[in-house]
Amino acid sequence: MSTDLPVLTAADFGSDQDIRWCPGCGDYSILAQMKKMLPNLGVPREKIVFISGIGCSSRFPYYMNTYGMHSIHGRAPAFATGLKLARPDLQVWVITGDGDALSIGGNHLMHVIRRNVNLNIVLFNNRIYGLTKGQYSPTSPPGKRTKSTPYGSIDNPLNPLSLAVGCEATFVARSIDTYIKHLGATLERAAEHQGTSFVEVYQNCNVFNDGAWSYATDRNIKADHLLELEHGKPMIFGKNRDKGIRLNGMEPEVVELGKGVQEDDLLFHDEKATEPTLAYLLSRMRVDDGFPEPIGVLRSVEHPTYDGGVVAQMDEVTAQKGKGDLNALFRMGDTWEVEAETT
Amino acid sequence: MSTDLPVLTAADFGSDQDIRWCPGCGDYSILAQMKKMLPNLGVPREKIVFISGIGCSSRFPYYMNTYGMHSIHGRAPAFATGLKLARPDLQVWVITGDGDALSIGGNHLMHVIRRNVNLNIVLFNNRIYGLTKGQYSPTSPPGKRTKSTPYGSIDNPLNPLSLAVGCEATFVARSIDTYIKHLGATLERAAEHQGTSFVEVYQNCNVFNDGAWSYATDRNIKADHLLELEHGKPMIFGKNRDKGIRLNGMEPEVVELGKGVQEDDLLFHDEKATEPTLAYLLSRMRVDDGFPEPIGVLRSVEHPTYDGGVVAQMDEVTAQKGKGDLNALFRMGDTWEVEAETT
Amino acid sequence: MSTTPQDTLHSDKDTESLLGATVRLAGDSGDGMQLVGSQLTNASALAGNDVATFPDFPAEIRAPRGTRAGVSGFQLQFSSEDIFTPGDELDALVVMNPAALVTNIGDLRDRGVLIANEDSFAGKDLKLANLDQNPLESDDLKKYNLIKVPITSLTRTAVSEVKNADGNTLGTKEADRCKNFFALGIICWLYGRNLEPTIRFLNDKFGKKRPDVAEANTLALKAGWNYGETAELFERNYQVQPAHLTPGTYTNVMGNQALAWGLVTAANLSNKELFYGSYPITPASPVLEELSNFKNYGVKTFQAEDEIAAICSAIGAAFGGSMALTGSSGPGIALKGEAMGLAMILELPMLILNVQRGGPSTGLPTKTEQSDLLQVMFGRNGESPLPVIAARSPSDCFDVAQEAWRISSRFMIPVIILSDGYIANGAEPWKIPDVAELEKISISHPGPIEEGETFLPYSRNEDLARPWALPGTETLMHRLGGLEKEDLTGNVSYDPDNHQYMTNIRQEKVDRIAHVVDPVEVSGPASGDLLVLSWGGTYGACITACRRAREDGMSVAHAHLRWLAPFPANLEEVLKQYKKVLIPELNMGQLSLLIRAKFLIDVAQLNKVKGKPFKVSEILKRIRDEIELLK
Amino acid sequence: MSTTPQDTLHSDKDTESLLGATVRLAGDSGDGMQLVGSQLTNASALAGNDVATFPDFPAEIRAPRGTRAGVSGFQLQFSSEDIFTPGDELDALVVMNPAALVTNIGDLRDRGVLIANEDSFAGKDLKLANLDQNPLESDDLKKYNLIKVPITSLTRTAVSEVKNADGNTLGTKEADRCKNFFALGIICWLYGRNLEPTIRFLNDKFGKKRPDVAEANTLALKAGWNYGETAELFERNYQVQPAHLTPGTYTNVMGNQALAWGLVTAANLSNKELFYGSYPITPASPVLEELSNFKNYGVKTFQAEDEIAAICSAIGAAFGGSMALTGSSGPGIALKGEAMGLAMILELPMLILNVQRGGPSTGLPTKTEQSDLLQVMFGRNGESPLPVIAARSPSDCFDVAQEAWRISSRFMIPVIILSDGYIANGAEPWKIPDVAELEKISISHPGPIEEGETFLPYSRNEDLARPWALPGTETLMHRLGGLEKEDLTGNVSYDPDNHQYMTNIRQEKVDRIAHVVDPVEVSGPASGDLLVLSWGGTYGACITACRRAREDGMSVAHAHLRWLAPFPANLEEVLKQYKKVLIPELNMGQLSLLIRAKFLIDVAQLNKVKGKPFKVSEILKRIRDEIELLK
Ligand SMILES: Cc1ncc(C[n+]2csc(CCOP(=O)(O)OP(=O)(O)O)c2C)c(N)n1
Ligand SMILES: Cc1ncc(C[n+]2csc(CCOP(=O)(O)OP(=O)(O)O)c2C)c(N)n1
Ligand code: SF4
Ligand code: SF4
Ligand SMILES: [Mg+2]
Ligand SMILES: [Mg+2]
Repeated sequence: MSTDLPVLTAADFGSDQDIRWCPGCGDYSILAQMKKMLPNLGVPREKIVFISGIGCSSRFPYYMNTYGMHSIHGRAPAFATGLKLARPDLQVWVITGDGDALSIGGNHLMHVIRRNVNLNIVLFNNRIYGLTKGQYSPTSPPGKRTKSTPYGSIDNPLNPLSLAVGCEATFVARSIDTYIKHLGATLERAAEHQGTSFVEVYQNCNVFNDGAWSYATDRNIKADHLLELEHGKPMIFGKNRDKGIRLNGMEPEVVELGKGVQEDDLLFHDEKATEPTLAYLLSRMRVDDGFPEPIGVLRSVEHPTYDGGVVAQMDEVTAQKGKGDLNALFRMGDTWEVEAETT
Repeated sequence: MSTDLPVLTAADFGSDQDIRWCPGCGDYSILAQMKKMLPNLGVPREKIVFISGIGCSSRFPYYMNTYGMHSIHGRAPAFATGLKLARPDLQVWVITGDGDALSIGGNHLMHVIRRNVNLNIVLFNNRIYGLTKGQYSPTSPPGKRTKSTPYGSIDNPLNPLSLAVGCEATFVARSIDTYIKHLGATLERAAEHQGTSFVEVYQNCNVFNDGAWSYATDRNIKADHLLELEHGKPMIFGKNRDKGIRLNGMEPEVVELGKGVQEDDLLFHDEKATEPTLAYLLSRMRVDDGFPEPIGVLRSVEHPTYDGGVVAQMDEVTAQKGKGDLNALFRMGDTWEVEAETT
Repeated sequence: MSTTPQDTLHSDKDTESLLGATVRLAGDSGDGMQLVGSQLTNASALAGNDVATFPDFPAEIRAPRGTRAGVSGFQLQFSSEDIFTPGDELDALVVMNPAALVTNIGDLRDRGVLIANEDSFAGKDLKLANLDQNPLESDDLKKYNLIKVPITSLTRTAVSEVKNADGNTLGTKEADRCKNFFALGIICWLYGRNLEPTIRFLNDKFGKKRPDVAEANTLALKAGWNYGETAELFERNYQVQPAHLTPGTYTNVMGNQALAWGLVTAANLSNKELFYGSYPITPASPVLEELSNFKNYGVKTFQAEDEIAAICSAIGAAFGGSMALTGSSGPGIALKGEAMGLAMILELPMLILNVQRGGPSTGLPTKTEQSDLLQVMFGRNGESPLPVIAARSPSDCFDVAQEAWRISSRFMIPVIILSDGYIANGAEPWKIPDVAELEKISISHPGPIEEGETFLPYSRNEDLARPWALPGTETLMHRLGGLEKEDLTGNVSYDPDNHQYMTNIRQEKVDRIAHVVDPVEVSGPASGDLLVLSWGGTYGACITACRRAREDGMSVAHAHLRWLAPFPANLEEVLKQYKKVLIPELNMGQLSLLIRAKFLIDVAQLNKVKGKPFKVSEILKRIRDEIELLK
Repeated sequence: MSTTPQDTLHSDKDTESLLGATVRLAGDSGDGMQLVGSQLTNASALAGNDVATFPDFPAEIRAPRGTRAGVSGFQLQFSSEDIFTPGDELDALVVMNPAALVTNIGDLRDRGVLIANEDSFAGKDLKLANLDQNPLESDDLKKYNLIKVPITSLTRTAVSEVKNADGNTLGTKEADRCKNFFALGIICWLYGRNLEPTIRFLNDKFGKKRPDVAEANTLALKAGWNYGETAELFERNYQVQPAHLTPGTYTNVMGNQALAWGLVTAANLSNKELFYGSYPITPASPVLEELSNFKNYGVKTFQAEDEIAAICSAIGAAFGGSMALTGSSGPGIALKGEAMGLAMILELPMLILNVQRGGPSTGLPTKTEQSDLLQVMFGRNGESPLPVIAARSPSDCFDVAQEAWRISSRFMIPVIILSDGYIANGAEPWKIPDVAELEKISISHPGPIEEGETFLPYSRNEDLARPWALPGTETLMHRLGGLEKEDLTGNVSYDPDNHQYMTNIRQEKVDRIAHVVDPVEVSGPASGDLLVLSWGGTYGACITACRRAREDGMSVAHAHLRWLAPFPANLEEVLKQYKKVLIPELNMGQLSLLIRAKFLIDVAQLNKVKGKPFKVSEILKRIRDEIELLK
């Protein structure tokens, strides 16, 4: 209707619903960054849809003044795929949790990623089931004592980014609830990517898993535990930016800069590498193994989208065969006439 | 009962059921190699269980004179996990197809692999849905025309081995239905591995997808298209074994041996590499991109098994707390006595 | 291409006129029985007969050759009267091997024509069929009109001159592949069927790429015809006059095909894109396959990773404004229960198709059954009523698809469509409608509202339908979800009274549909002794049995339920007009349970769970027994 | 540790004797109402009263503080008579803030005691509750016995001396966390409850790690008690005599806990390892959590990736010989339908637990409902009947678990157990049995056979049970699967008659269970005007209402169904003894549908779908109306 778009603010993206997360929950911050970032995209609110599964994180759509669907547990990517296929004109976001996406919803996540449907997935990873009050999740660390593992978890956890890379992801990134500028920028990159964007966000559940990410959020130590990726730049980290990642054969190693090691010796980040091996290698780096954990965009490559392909094929077939004519279709096979009887 | 085990033959592992696969189907060969290999393990037949989902491949258990379950579509890993947890003394095999394992069953596959349950998965990959008569599968190549993609598939296929590596697999291998010695040996390696063994077998469906693997099975060309992996050996291939794989940064390249390239310049296979990046890189090599496709064991590392962990934890808790006493349990909280009334 | 019936070959033998006949072609699943069966159907339909078919094949892709498990059969009834079933007893049976003989002979009527390929009644073939002796020599066959034909060798001779592109004659294997057309030739001769449509089919199919194959099969077909005419084995042949069908242009349709066409038509009539999210499963896959051809009709098909993703994708598409549909068979529908509950509470329009097969569990995937009625009624948590409509025959699928979407979009409610394996694979003539004359399905979406107005996504119109507001519409932004929602606003609500109210309203919506769908119609006396009440694919057998019963002087009426939920408004009234109600079902009494619970009527049940449709005679016998009891 | 009721503090005020009382503690969900509620329950049980509880909390983990949506309540009835419900009207209500007052006051009886924390009836708290005025000043409260207590400030004072490990006094936030124990102290004084068990609890829970917290709460508790005793606000306090329970040792159990204990006991009695495959979901998760503590009892718990994997893992474990179980709530059960069908056709013993919650779809996750009965009966493809048993109260879960496993293992059939949110979270006294005296569950597995013999996995004993042959047993190798199976051999079979036969047998197996379970028992007259028929968690409200009705001279009996499938053998006979049958259900009439269909009886329905249990008065009122109609 209106011709020039009104300039929107973060507040315009907030719905009228009371927010029902626990005070102090990391979800608030992610919501705030989303609302702040969206106006940058220039996409009108009515063209945006948030789809979630079930979980604390999955309440997100209620709080956005866009279209939204709080669906069922684990299936958000499937709803989003159907919607995006039906309506390629919409910008579709999937909001999910570590249980929702990786436990019950693993299959749909895997398939939306490999199909490269043009939508954006934000996984709130708090390494716990929040909504159901504290059972362990597929990202809970081994030994974790939770309500359902009173003697400690014996599960080998999943690595969401490795999984995504293993499923042919074209855009893989990571950020942190409280690292707000980085988070906003990462969400913006995700939105801009054509194809499935997969963003893991370290999110604190202060009620059932408080401090799960403190190593990555505590002011004093986080610089040693995080590797902020920048395309084309050497991998340097540390409070004094004096440490780096070097490749030793196929394996990364942490080296100290200066002592005979130059920046040029380091691994340079290439988010556009055709082969996903680098992204895979980065996804493996974990603090527990003595590495900083990469945040930012691990991988961002161009690849045809599934929804684009669907539309293109329909256009192609229509161009070739002409718009379908039902009357002709019904007469495609053998037909015969029954005349009105003359007796 | 008996003290020394009878020596079994392949025939002893065949059941009395008529085999119902199409004449010429690659499944026959896999069945034959399984029957031939099993006696080598020295495991009595009654200690072996084959569990499958639904699909042509999933009829496999009916043809084995062991215990077996032909379950429901996609869920075999879940049945197998329950069985193995209940009965760690059994040797459990999961037989599945590309549709069964990767489409409907993707989530269970992912989770059994990451948990590292001590069982063996054989995925018959014929890049098609056989049993339902020829729809495309998650491994069908782009553009593939099938019953459900009459104008060609626009799906981006999954790579089963990349997926497995992305899910923390401890044993990943590949073989080919008609390469019978290699297949037998690979199955034997899988059986011996402690933890989840994941084996992809290229299998020809001569009715709905004949020749899908001809590049890897045709006598004349296969040597140029396959890279037979051997632990600790350089990666050499080609009819005249004159080509090799060299690492260029993080990316593999095909080189010709001799012309200034020595065996020592090549990438050496290390199936035991702690970091799975090499296995991941190998899984990416596809004929379509000009690489030979690796067969054999890509990765085989030791890692605690889930079933082992379950038992160990039970033992530990029992050692700590003593065998549970129900009468004590019921009296754990506050209790009170009601006396017989004296009035 | 349209043809009118005409003869190309004329028989000089005596020709007897028949009202109709039931024929079955049976052989190994590699023998191509389904192919010639559908050619015979086509030829019969083109001859103006009414036809009904029943293909019955093994579960295996290629069942072991020559064994009983490997037998594939195709049954066809054609008639100059209107018929509703593929027939009970066979008038003629063709068997290509011993396994086909032993597994099918029980259905041949006394004095019926039995044509056997005698070439295959020896050594290995007998053994494969688990036979010690040649059954052709058995006295048991005396009661049939047995005609032994060396089909294999005659076919070989017939095609011996055909040369392929390289100038070579056909190998034995290839020659033998023409046997089925030789057999078809005999049957065409026997029933005066025109060969021309089949020859045209062969040319269309093979003419370009393999002219030798087209030629060989054509020669075999003709040789079969000639054999009937020349050999002294047949005394006469038969002729079946055209049926008195409503004037118009006809084509033959199979159930799944008619369903797909009906869906595309419904989308067209409502100006919607059709979205089909599905996962392959027998016998529903052909709907996906058929629809995936229609990319130039605005049809989007999505082969999802599983049935759950399939329905969820359809719900997503429905939210987006498509005419959305998901489809499966029993085991897949079981997986969709949770999402069906969501679709219900979202009150979005969409269709959920269940092409039923034999259960439970994986069951008998290629066989038919009606045993998912209660599953689709109740297979969801909580109180989540949904309307259910069932197709009664292959061509009826076309209408059912439209009616389902008409109701779904009008009431903003997911509608379940039931079909079954028997309908899905069966074929019958269908009078092609003129699309321009079909009633449009009008659907509207709310547009933007003025500032100061509030959009209420759960407000309702006179049908209790809420507005279908589409993403992309300015000012109507809203959030849907599976938690109980507040009346009008649709916000999450845990309020006790609101929950009761919303529960009631959702039921009420289903109930109201009863008043807009057609009342149940009765054929036969408006009151009397017995009412046979049927639903779904048993329609044909029931209506035929009731007609016969009336011909025999019994007071028997037939009523057929198109909507299973809600029941049509006049159903109770109708049921009351008869002393007794008989419900035949291919299950253990699922409609019976619903009717008993709703109307407290002690219905008689006729239940069959054998993976096979009813025979008319089975129902007729039970009708007789019930009438007898009433005396 | 066992204690007998004894007083530690003595009141000097007048004490009035009561038969019993119903009390509700309500506050913000951060206020710890559930915690003090269960302490009060415990103290009441230890006082020898019969007790029944009803916790009612918001869906959110931490609902917005101070709002109506954030109110959490805990209701308790204690009595010197045996009681079956947590009571209808409240005799006393404690409200910690304005939101709790407005959302709960409707349930307080006239002249009932209303204790309000007056400190929180101002500014921000009023606003959060959407109130303009202080409701404590409203005339509406005149009809209650309103007692305003500055709980917050009194608590602060009470704990002001407590020092933590660092020697500091508690911050305001921490001090305020003790408010709930102050409130509990008042109530304990009011009803003569002993403080000792609560003090012991505080010491056990915090004594080691946070002695300051233990001390502060104890002080608050005592201060509350003293406040009741000293302040001039209360005229008298009350005393409730011990109930006349069967002699024995008692403890308080919650439904999910009793269920878990019953399961472990059943495993123990049958000499089996217990395997529980589950995926967390409200309100079933506590069963998983409770069982995961029992690693030293031979219990294996497996938190699967989803509900489908959960049930499949249980089927795998059942195949391996465990006592296997899966459990969930409605939405999760919907996902298990396909696998339940497989379990049925495999004829393996196992249990499937559904702790029902408010539906449809995600519905009202923390609320109670009985709306999954038809889902568990019919939510599978094909004909797949399964037995269904329902628990009627928290302690009954213990027995139901055993009975279900007894039947399941004897008949080789999966059994469905229904519970609900009300039972799961409710608590009541339970007479602790001596495990040695419980009836053993004997299960046998076939051993190896001789050469020449054939093992028939689908042969049957007199209960139609097939042998439970375990992998690992020499010579018994066999394959199970979801395709229809041949009688005796269990091989895949597409034979029509075999399919009918197996379908019949599977139904017959369920039907036969009717003859081995207890007949339905009637309390009240053996024949008469009205029979109230109940199932599941409405037991307590129904039996109580019927008793009251009889006290009022009405001819009303009560019967309760433990088995919903099959119905007990004598049910029809019982139903016939009354002029009318009334079925109260927390759904839209699901049992009614089954009873109507089976017995063709025009039952009266009392349906409520509000996420809340029945009040006794609601049922009593309907009984009156029905009796009136019969006149
Ligand atoms: C089918 C089904 N199974 C289980 C549940 C219960 N459930 C709701 S959310 C959830 C897990 C939540 O964890 P996560 O996805 O990590 O979200 P968080 O609450 O931590 O943000 C579970 C198990 C459900 N609602 N539906
Ligand atoms: C729940 C369910 N959905 C769908 C089907 C139908 N179905 C059976 S097997 C199969 C796919 C088979 O493909 P694959 O796993 O590749 O096995 P193959 O036959 O090729 O060996 C499908 C879709 C089913 N049996 N159950
Ligand atoms: S439970 Fe945890 S994740 Fe959920 S809202 Fe509370 S803090 Fe956030
Ligand atoms: S359809 Fe294909 S995969 Fe299946 S049995 Fe036949 S050849 Fe093998
Ligand atoms: Mg989480
Ligand atoms: Mg396949």
